[in-house]
Amino acid sequence: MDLRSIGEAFIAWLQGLGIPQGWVLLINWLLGTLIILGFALTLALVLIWLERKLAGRIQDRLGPNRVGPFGLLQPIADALKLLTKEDITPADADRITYNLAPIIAVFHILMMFAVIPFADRVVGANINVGVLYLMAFGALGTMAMLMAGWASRNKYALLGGFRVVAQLFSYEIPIAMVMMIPVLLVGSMNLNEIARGQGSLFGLGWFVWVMPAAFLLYLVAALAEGERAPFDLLEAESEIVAGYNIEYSAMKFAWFYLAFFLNTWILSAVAATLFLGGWQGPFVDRIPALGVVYFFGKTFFMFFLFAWIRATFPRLRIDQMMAFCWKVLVPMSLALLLGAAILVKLGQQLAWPFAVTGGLLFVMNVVVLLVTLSLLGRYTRTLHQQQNKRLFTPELPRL
Amino acid sequence: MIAQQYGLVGVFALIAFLFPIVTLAFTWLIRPKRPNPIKQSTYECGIETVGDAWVQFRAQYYLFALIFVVFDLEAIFLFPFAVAFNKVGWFALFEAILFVLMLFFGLIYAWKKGALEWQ
Amino acid sequence: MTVPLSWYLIFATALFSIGFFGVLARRNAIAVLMGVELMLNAVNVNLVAFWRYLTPTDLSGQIFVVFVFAVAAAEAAVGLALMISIYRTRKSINVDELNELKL
Amino acid sequence: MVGQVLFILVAAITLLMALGAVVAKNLFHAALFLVGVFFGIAVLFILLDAEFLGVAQIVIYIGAIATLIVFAIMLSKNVMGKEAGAYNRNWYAAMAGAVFLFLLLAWLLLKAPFQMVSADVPADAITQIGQGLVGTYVVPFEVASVLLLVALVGAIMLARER
Repeated sequence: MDLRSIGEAFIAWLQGLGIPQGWVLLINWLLGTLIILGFALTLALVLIWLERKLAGRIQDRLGPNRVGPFGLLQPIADALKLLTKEDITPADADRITYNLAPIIAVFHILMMFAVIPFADRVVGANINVGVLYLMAFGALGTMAMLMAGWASRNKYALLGGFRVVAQLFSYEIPIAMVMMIPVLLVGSMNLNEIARGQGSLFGLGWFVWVMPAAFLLYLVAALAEGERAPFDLLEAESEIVAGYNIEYSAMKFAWFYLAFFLNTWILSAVAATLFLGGWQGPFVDRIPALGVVYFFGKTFFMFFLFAWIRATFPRLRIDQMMAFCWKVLVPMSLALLLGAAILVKLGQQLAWPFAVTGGLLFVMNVVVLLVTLSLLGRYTRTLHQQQNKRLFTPELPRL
Repeated sequence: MIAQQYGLVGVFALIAFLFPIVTLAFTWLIRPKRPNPIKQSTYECGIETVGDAWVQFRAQYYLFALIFVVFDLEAIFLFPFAVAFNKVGWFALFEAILFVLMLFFGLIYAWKKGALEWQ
Repeated sequence: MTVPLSWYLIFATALFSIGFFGVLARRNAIAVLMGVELMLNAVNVNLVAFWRYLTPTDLSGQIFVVFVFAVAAAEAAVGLALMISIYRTRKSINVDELNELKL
Repeated sequence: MVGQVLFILVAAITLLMALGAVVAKNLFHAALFLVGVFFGIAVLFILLDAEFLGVAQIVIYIGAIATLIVFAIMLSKNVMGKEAGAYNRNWYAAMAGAVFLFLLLAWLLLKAPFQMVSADVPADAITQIGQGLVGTYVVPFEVASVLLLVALVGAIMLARER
């Protein structure tokens, strides 16, 4: 059983019917689009239920439990409610921009599903610039938030929009640098190739083993990119009411809400693909259908991690958050990138076996992580001693 | 033809863009519409809005955007280098390190000048 | 390659002219800068089109566009910072009111 | 045939967006039109088989430059007023100049003979771009980093609140 061969058999069948090549391609693309989009939208409903249930369980509550078994039908009930609710547009709003913003918000996140490899070559568009493609549509999302914040013509919405864009901006840099590391190790930006490149050691040669610090850094930055706690300043109720989507109601709000959950899932899927081997796993070369199981297992594991963190941690202040990104994460990601590049090049020149290079990469990661943590610890300690109220503003080390 | 690989992306973009529009149009048909001035007023916790909402922002936001733009460009330069990494020699690696260090000096300058402080 | 090269060139020319009009006709300095960005994009379209139709096996055309990206971003960053700085002292960024350097 | 229809559609929409960007009275709307132009040009790059540039265009122009412009619009408050998008007194001369420039350049470009080469783009195009950046074009590559550093330092000097 191989999903890819089903698709190829379908194309061959269409060609056998005597349909011209162009139409076969078009039908193929259309079907692929509908399958992935249908999957994404169903997934959103499942994710909303899952996150609420998990948060409830972690915080010793029941979570949704009224509609259907285990509250499984709750998202559907919510969707129906949102569909039929009155939609309030502020009188001062800039109409066209106001209505365009939720559309762009959901558009940019759906577009990312087109390049995620669900199993070997089971991917909407197997393009060579997958990693950059994800960054590109992420950038479009910031535009949607700016539009929403500006068009609502509400001070809180505008402030929230600007804050969240400043946050997404800042955390995009360490994420880009860290995403470059798997690209560098594999020599391709194609997400499927990156997953394939982690097939050593019986399908377990994932990059998380050689670059654990990079993976942790991705995890932290992804929390901020996904606007999730402890980095969910855009919805800091006590400071700016609710963020850029404050003036949105009914279906338009639903689109922002849905985009938020799908964004978390995409970040999980990217983490799974870049660092946890994607569809790679034992026996996947013999039974390709196992790839889907591995991929979803890893992705939902990551999603569970994100939900866990969200349900557990308190929120940071915005100055702490920006300082943490630019003064800790960016230098750390640059150090990891350059260290990986130098070690891999050394390994190539001196023809080291893979195990030696991998071991040295691991040691380098641990060293970078420990240095960062010890510097951080020293500054928080000195700041505590100074009785400073600001817990976290690291300075440059005295050289 | 590389462009053909993007056929699905194109079809996908079209449908992913039309789908939310269609749903919004659909809800526009079925939902109740009873607007009144209070409902449509700007939401500020019940307090009357003072002045225009399009207020002036501090330059701090711009400084962050600025540093971001520079590092974003660095990423665009480094991604092709990362792809070609296995095919280039020591000299190229040295060049890339110089490139990164140059911008790292920029970051340190911004740090020293206090551009990274959120006030 | 069903699209003739000349179509791309005409498109880029039209885009360049629109940007040119924006640069000359707008009063606001930020709007002028938007016109400049349009012109730079038109140049990029031309570079890529020439690369694709004249030297598709030599990637120099694409590399050149990457450098244009860098120049465009640097220009936008410094230009907009300049405007913010001017706005702070003059409370206006209309180009026909900025005549500090006039004799 | 399909390529031609696609090109005409994308080009027409992009040019309309570009017109919107230079005529919109509200500067924020002009910036949004500009985003549309950038997106259209990214599509054209992909139609021209330059996939790396297509996505890089979105990352740089929409993600960075357009957002920078929006931030700058917000930072200068009365720019958002009604007058902001207005033209100066010489706009009709600018219009004539632009039309003249278009006709002149179009005439020149249509007359110029170009040596067409029909070959496929190499499969490892992105690798070649990377090799070119640190190989043949290593001096511009380093100069670009210096340019970005200088832009960063200069812009921080200018924009900082004192």
